[in-house]
Amino acid sequence: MSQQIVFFILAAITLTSAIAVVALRNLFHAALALMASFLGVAGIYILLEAGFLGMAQLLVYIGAISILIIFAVMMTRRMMQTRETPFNSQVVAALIGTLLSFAVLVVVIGQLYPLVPGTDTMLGSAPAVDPAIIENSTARMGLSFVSADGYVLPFEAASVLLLAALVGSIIIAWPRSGEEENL
Amino acid sequence: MLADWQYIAIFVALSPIFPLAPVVLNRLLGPHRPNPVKQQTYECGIETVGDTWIQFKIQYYIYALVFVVFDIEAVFLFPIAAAYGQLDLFAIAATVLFIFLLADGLIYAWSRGVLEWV
Amino acid sequence: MIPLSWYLLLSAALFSVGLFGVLARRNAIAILMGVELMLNAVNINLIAFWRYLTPDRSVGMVWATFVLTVAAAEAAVGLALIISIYRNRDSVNVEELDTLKN
Amino acid sequence: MSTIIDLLKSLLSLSLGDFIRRTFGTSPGIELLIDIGGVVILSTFCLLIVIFLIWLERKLIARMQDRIGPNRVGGRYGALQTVADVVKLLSKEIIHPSGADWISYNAAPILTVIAALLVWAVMPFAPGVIGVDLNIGVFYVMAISSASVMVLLLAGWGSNNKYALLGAFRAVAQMVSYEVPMILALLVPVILARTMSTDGIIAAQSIPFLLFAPVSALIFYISSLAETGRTPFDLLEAESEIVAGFHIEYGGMKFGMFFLAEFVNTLFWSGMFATLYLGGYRFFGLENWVSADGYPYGRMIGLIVFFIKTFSVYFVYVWIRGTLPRVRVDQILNYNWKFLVPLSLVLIFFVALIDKLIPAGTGPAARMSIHLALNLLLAFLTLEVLRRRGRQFRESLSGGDGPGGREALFPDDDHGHGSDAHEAPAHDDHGDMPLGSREPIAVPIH
Repeated sequence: MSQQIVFFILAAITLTSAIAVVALRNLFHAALALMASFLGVAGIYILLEAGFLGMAQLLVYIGAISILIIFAVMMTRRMMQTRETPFNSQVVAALIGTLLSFAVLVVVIGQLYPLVPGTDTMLGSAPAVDPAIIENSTARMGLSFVSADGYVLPFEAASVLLLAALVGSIIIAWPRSGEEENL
Repeated sequence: MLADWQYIAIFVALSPIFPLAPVVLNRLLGPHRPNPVKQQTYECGIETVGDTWIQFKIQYYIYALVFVVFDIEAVFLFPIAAAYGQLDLFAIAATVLFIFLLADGLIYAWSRGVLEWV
Repeated sequence: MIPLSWYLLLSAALFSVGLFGVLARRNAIAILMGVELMLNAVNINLIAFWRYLTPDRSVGMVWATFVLTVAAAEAAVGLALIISIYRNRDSVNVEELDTLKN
Repeated sequence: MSTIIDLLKSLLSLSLGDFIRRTFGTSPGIELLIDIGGVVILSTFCLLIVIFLIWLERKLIARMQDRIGPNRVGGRYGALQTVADVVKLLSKEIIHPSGADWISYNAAPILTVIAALLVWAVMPFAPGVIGVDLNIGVFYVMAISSASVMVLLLAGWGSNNKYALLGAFRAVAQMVSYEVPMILALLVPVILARTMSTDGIIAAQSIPFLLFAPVSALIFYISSLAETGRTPFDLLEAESEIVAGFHIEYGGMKFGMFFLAEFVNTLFWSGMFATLYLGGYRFFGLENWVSADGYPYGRMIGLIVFFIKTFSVYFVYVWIRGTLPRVRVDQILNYNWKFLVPLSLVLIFFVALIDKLIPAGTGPAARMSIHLALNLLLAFLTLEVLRRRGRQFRESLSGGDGPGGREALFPDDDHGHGSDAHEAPAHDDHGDMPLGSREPIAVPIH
């Protein structure tokens, strides 16, 4: 019962701030709302007993990506003073399309999984597992990153991706020599 | 596991009280007579010229960028470190390769000169 | 006592909000924020399925971490592009960035 | 009567929770109350000890600078000086700068204190005296302190002030940079203990990790200095450059909240250093002493030991502040990216490799010796590289031959012309030279 209350609070935080992200004209406020949304999602992870990923969400999304976004907002800030609508010309079509796709998703989920809580129906509540399994899930994940029958290839690919992202961003963002830095 | 986080949840719920109490107390105890001059932003006595949200160097973005990469690295390395007892030499080699690839990024940034503060 | 479908519904809603942001915003940074929301929705799904179906294996958490990585890389490169475009064209409004049309 | 004695004994043995469970039975409601009580006690402790910390720091700094420090309010030792300051802050007018962003401006001081308090949840004070022993404790600390960096941007942006925004940007760049070596240094205790739980790391320290990994400890300490924004890394404030940094527009208790968070954080990192590298509350097993009637009095010993260690580390913070001048912003960032980060990468590389190569049955002392030897070797090599680089740098400045070094070091120095300056009159346009003179005024270098 208390878990359900917590779930609804977190879902409300996540969705309200997500809507604020797409609706607010002031980009700085939108970035703040984005952070609140990330926080809500981190709470959802913790509710799903993935505490490590909840904290990783905090570390990466709020501690790093949000800072990148806010820096970018500051650097392109002249845009923020426009009084015009934050939406582009296809806003109505986007709204209809989004609502339609959401409706389809709801119907599909409703068909596949029970919507009411209950232990008797399958997936009506989180299956009980040995606490040790949850307790060791972080170390197990670490092990599977680097074991040969695990995910060592995606793991190394992730580091190559990060390297490429770093090098690429520096090449793109760094002003070429001679170019006047007019930021 | 979830019981552990119950404490954190209570902490998060209660902790705003502790900073809010003094701030609200200050609001109640302190005087409140605002006037336009008092509310001017501080700029060493002269009036603010131009708009405040001036723009900043690309440098800040680059530092944040390198930080993001190492932050992700932490997300990978901490679970591996927690599982250190069960790792074999192959796993260590994979981790070392991972760190080495990211160090490459740092070396690139260094040699490119983007880490120089100008 | 939370059924799996609630998490999936939350994720679907978050995904839709993000999708709307991507489709309807003018500012490129706002579009990127929408993409981040969609990636978060994906992660909720991954972790919910991990917890409900395979809690004794690490596959869900592992891929959630990879999504996190991709999100960070995407944000880094995307924002670098936006800053670069802004420097050259003085705008981050996607409706004005139509160089390829001409 | 026996209940009161039980209560007193429980208080003395820091096992109030057990007392409540004994007296009122166990139920989820009681557990919830115990948790709430724990949160309140922990937070109140953190807030109140700041009053003492500020007084202590002022006294210590004063002694280091050959002053007396607070000596009026509350007796000879000025013991109530901070209380008077708090009262002063409480009676200040709250001023809202014009054009400030209401939400960010007001949320920032609150959030910074929340973040500073939340990290204490995993601090082990004594055996069993810990908010909650998360199995990802160290990662939790990093996540919270990393997320708290955002607060600076909130404060800087919300204030509608150039100095505040500039200060916030600088502060974020600095804190974000120093988080990298800190994360990498923290990996070393985690590898050595094979767990991220703070209590588990203490349990693994039959020999303090300071002896296993002095280089990691040093990197962690330096990064924590920068994270809390203390001298020599107090660029966030830099009174002489950007007036006060991101909290320039804050007054009264809102400013007080930033101040408070800074001290709480400093104490926290001291405690974390004691926990991760000095063995925390461990004191030759005495901390686990349980009396015959079942009260774990050893916890009190553990608590005292923990605070002795923590305050020793804290004293070094104050000592550094009393000793070192502030460094420049480019020096801060270069020092981090070109020294600390590469060094910690190499360190983590070697520690991960060596600890695996040590056979499983090795005793802690032998293991410690191998790690210590590795660390000393690494420190020696680092110093050697630095020495070579320094010599190269000096030689490149002096152009290879002899005493021209000073001129190259100070190219704008009007008086420092060396021997080869006669052939190349590069400073013709200097104002203090006789017009048309081909011969620079030769003032010998002393």
